[in-house]
Amino acid sequence: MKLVLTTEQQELRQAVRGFLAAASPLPAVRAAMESDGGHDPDVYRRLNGELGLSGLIVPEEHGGSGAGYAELAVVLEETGAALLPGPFLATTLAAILLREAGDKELLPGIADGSTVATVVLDGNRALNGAEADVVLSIDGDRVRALRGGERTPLTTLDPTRRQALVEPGGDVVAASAEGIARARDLFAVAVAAEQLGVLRASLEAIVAYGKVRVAFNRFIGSYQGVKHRLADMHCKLEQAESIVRHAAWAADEAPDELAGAAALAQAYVGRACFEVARDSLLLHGGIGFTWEHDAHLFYKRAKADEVLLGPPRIHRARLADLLEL
Amino acid sequence: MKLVLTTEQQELRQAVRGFLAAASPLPAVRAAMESDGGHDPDVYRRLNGELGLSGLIVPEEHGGSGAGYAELAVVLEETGAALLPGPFLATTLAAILLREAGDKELLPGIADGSTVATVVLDGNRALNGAEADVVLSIDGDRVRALRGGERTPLTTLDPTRRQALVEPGGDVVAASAEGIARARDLFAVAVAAEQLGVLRASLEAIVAYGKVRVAFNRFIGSYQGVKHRLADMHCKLEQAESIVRHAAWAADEAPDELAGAAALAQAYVGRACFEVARDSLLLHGGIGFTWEHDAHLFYKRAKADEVLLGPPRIHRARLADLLEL
Amino acid sequence: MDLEDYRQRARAWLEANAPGDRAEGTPDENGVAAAKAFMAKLYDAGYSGITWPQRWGGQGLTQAEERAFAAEAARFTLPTYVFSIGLGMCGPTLVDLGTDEQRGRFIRPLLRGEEIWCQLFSEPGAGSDVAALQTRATATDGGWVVDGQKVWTSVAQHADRGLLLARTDVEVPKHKGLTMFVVDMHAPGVTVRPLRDMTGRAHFNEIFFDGVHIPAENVVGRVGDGWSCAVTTLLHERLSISSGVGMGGQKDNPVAFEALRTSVDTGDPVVRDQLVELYVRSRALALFNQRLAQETKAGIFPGARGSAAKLLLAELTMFQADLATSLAGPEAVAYPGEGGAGGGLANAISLAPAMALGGGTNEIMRNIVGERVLNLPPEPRTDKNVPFKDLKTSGGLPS
Amino acid sequence: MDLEDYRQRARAWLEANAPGDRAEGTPDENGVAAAKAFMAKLYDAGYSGITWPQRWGGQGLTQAEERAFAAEAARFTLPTYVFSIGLGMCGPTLVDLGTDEQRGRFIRPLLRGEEIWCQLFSEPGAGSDVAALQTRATATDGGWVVDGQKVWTSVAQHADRGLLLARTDVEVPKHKGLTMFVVDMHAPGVTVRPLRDMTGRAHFNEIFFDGVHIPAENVVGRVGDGWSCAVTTLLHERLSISSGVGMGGQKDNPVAFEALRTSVDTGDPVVRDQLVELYVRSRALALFNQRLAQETKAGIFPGARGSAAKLLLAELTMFQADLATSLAGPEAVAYPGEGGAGGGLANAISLAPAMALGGGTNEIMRNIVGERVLNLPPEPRTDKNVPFKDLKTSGGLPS
Repeated sequence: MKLVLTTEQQELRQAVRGFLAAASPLPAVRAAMESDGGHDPDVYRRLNGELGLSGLIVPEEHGGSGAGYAELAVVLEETGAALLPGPFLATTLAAILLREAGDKELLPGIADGSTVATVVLDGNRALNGAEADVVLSIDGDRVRALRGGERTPLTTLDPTRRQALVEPGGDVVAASAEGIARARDLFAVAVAAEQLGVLRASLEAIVAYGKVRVAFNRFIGSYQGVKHRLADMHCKLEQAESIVRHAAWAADEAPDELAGAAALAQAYVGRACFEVARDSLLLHGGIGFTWEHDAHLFYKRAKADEVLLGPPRIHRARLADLLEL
Repeated sequence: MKLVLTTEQQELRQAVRGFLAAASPLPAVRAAMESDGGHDPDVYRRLNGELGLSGLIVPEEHGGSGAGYAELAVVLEETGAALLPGPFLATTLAAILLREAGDKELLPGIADGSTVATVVLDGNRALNGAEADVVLSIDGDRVRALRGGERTPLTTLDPTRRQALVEPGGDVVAASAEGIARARDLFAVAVAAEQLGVLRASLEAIVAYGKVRVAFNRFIGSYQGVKHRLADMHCKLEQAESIVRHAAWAADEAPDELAGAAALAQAYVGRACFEVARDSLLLHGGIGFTWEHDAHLFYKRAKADEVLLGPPRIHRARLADLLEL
Repeated sequence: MDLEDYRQRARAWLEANAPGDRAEGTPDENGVAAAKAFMAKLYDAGYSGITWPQRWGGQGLTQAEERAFAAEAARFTLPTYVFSIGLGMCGPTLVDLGTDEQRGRFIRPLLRGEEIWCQLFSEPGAGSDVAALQTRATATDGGWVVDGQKVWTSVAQHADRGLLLARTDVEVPKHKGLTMFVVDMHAPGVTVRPLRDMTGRAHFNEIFFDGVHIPAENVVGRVGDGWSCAVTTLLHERLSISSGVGMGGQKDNPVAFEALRTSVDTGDPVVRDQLVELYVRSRALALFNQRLAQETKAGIFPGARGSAAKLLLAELTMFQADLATSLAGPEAVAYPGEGGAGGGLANAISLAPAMALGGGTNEIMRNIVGERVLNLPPEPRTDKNVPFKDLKTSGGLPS
Repeated sequence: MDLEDYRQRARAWLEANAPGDRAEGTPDENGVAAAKAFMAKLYDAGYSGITWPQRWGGQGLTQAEERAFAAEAARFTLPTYVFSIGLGMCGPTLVDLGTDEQRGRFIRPLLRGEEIWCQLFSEPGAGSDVAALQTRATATDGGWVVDGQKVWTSVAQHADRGLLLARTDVEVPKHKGLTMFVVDMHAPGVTVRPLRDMTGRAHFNEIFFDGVHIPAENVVGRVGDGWSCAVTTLLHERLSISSGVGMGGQKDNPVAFEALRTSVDTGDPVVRDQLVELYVRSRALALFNQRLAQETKAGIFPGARGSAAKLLLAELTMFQADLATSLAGPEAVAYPGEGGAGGGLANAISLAPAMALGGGTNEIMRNIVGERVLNLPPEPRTDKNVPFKDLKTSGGLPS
């Protein structure tokens, strides 16, 4: 089991983190979320081009880098921490589904960044469903893909990432019961990696604030009422990171462990992420309730992510089944 | 709905509290729990004689005072807070059962303090089963009473109150399906009243300690790490007291509300009592882990009370049924 | 007059005069005009300022009449929101501490709804620690000049007058250099800007003071005595808030127990158990509030124990919005009318933090319960005897 | 010698020499004699003090050999408990800070199990705040005289020597007036009394010093420098504890997930969901501990992050004992062999607080994580520059 990043993975993290800090800091996130398209195409061009992230997990024969899910988890943690707007997660979920189900046609377009794709997760709802070129849907053991079709944008809780009602269907582009089952587990791992980033950034924000905000002539981080909560939040971060690393390792190296690790990841990290984002917002005091402060963006993303793959209890129920309880 | 004590009830509380503080302070509780009989007969003689508590809820026609359950709750809160050893609760549960099921024979002996009784709560287990003169058991819609029979003392978690395996059975002394159902709800209210006392005393102990114990040149109660937990514990106390008052009022005045109020009382107060006793012990630091300190006596009583009437989930399940969920 | 007569007449008046349409939150310009018109009728009928002194325009009656009227009024939704700060906090402060000249000038127009009031204490750098405020009032010919910024101000966009707390001396410890003023919100240099909160709406305002002149006769209490004046105001605030704490607002709340029991799948035993948890917490707090109310009626003042109820309400509000969204799953995030089935859940989870932040954070509530109910020792204070100008400020933050 | 060879030889030695019976906790007199005999064999075979300097009796090998031996030894239960304080804390402190004369006298007998050591820091009035200790050492002819009381001392009833922290100057601030000593536990005036804990057993002792003489050459480090010596000892303690933190001890634990899954009714969906919660928390902590271990192997020292693992273990220990007893219901409270079916549950709930109290309370762990991992500002300290004799003490408490 490998729970510590390799040197290469650390370099990948630094590269993505550095890029996002420069190209998509929170003021730019706000500008993007209020723009028509909901994200900055220029950031995506560089993300997919210079950093090659659209092709990260696409096999080399389809024009990607063929990296592992451990690398993907590193990247999603950073895009989560930066609240990167737009279809990055949506296209990533699509890439996971196509890779696992054995697609040949669509992956090259995803790898070179020319295709924005999404996956129908819940009846007819999809992340970035209005912006996607291709909508994938799961139909039994087949994957269907539809270009066009009806799209109805939704106004949702999370202003940094859009959703839409879409039409599932289209041509069959791949078929594999096993691949699709694996993809569903990998969705859970991918979302957990993003949640880990949201959790970490929420904690970092309130830790930083605790060192500069003064009340009653003391930094608020010196009060145990704040300090002890932050310590508890740090404990959640440590555990969440361990769980995500383990799940990503299992995805790459231990297929038998993947289902359990993925269900654990959603059962633990989804909840921890919302709790930390919530407490971070609350401990900011009144300013955390303002639109101008960023705390609410993390809080809303955390709640949207927690329910993205279904009510949280389904992950716990799956865990119970896998444990044969 | 009456959630505030009357002047008479306040006087009753003061009388019982004053008596127990003088006659059964914690050092005396320790002496009693290590004695052969597990309690001090002299304390019981005065409790039943001077204060008339054995006859409190026994109807006047059977030699008691015919007081209400609101008065009983006041008394049980005090005996709980004092961790009174011995069969007070056991005999009280027996009195409740006999009163509700319409007994004529046994109540006078209970009222005058000459009969120690108990009720089989769980198969063949009874509080103070070894010391009781009479063991009551519920057999369908009938109440049976057995003098003698086999008694096997148990060593249990709670050193301040004993349990034994007993033999259910004996003669039928009363019969009333409705009375027995009501008695079961009243058991929940009675135990909750005792738990309220245990909760209150646990909180008072750690609040007092927070004002005298020094660490790093400050009273530990001045640290928010302690203070904020005590504030949360106080919130539990306020809610627990409100729930117990309501349940006791319902027992006397609003029979239709009794079942729901009783299930609520066990669902809330049992948990709150253990949590407060646990946190009180932990916040005492190392001294709280010693046998010589009293914190563990409250902690153990709290856990023993929490499971006395069954695993706590049964009260929640009953609440769900009553709410027609 | 007999109390029952009083109640009957109040009911008759309300039935004849209360507007039928529902009014919620801050109204627009037209709504304000209508609200002022209603308030004038209410005053003229003798139902505004029922317990306030007759000399200043009140009715001089007792709590009994006040409660009787309130009980009848509870059946209507009266458009009195824009007057609530004036009636609940500013007016009572002036009755307690104002000069006769101030009482004569301000109270009758306040009670008759001719002038709307707001309260100007909080600042970006002074939230929990109100006495750390930085808005300066500098003595000048015949009065004072004010510069600074206030925040979290309700109804300021419609306000004619404000009760302002400002610093008049930085050389003394922070609690000793404050003064309270009545400020004309239409005076030159006053700018009111709506403050958008995390729900995307503007319930509050920011107020900027840029060289605003206040005449000397508008000082409330004594110069340098502003902190004890503010404590009076905050006491009135707490009373008016705590009287509203309870199960109120749960009736139409999409995340409260009664709504969830019909909207979620109670066939799942785990879901059912979570609903039981919500019921238990809701009932526990409701019964506690009812007990406090019964004690109050019996003459036992709840005091700081009301802060325990406020803390519990903040936690319950967050718990139920969190639970409801978690139970609903993906549908929870869509706003209604957008093809989503989320109903009010997205709004509820957006609004949930408000209860934990307005009127004192959970941490402040825990301090109050710990120190004033349980009498635990206070934190060591380093700001009591230091000149204000030497105190720490929040580095790198607007203040 | 090749590492694999070393490991093979260690395995062979252990298979030939490790006692077969299970040894747990503090042994009785006979057990101590057996333990000492085993320790002598272990030392003579070269497996005690593997990384300690050869000059003082160690083997002078590296962490690699130490880990190889530990990995093999983990398959046995060696009777080394009574030596753990000496090997983990006292010995390493003397290696770091002792005089050559002290190292020569004490270390070889310690490694060979001839002398058992205990550590004497904590006092009734000085728990989390160790530096507040009150035991006095007064200078006298050729040495010191000690009076006072220590508490929470493991293995003291068998100890030959103790590492003592005592106050030698009350006129200076509390951290500056301490001195560390080696004390002979058989000296006149030393009384060891077993301390009964809430489980009813005596895992610890209280030690009373009544005019105990300590020769001058037994001062460790410099007079007045005891606090920094104690920090060295506590650092070694933390290292030896944190290396043991993990899922250890869960295998035969009646309240851990694997035991509960077979003992409770998983047909009830609510019970099943609570078991899932236990599994999630247990796995979360186990994976965190494994990540810390992997980081340590990779040369990343966990430092204060180990306190997060300790805090989580304390919470998990309480959570699972509480859950197991709640699920079991009335049967949970009976001790086994008493006609009750409670198995180890009553014992587990009695023992559960220990993990949250030993080795630093949860509050101290949160302070450490907050200040040393997150670098949050410390509490204002009022005890840094005040003479010890002027500090507050716990009123009305034995100290």
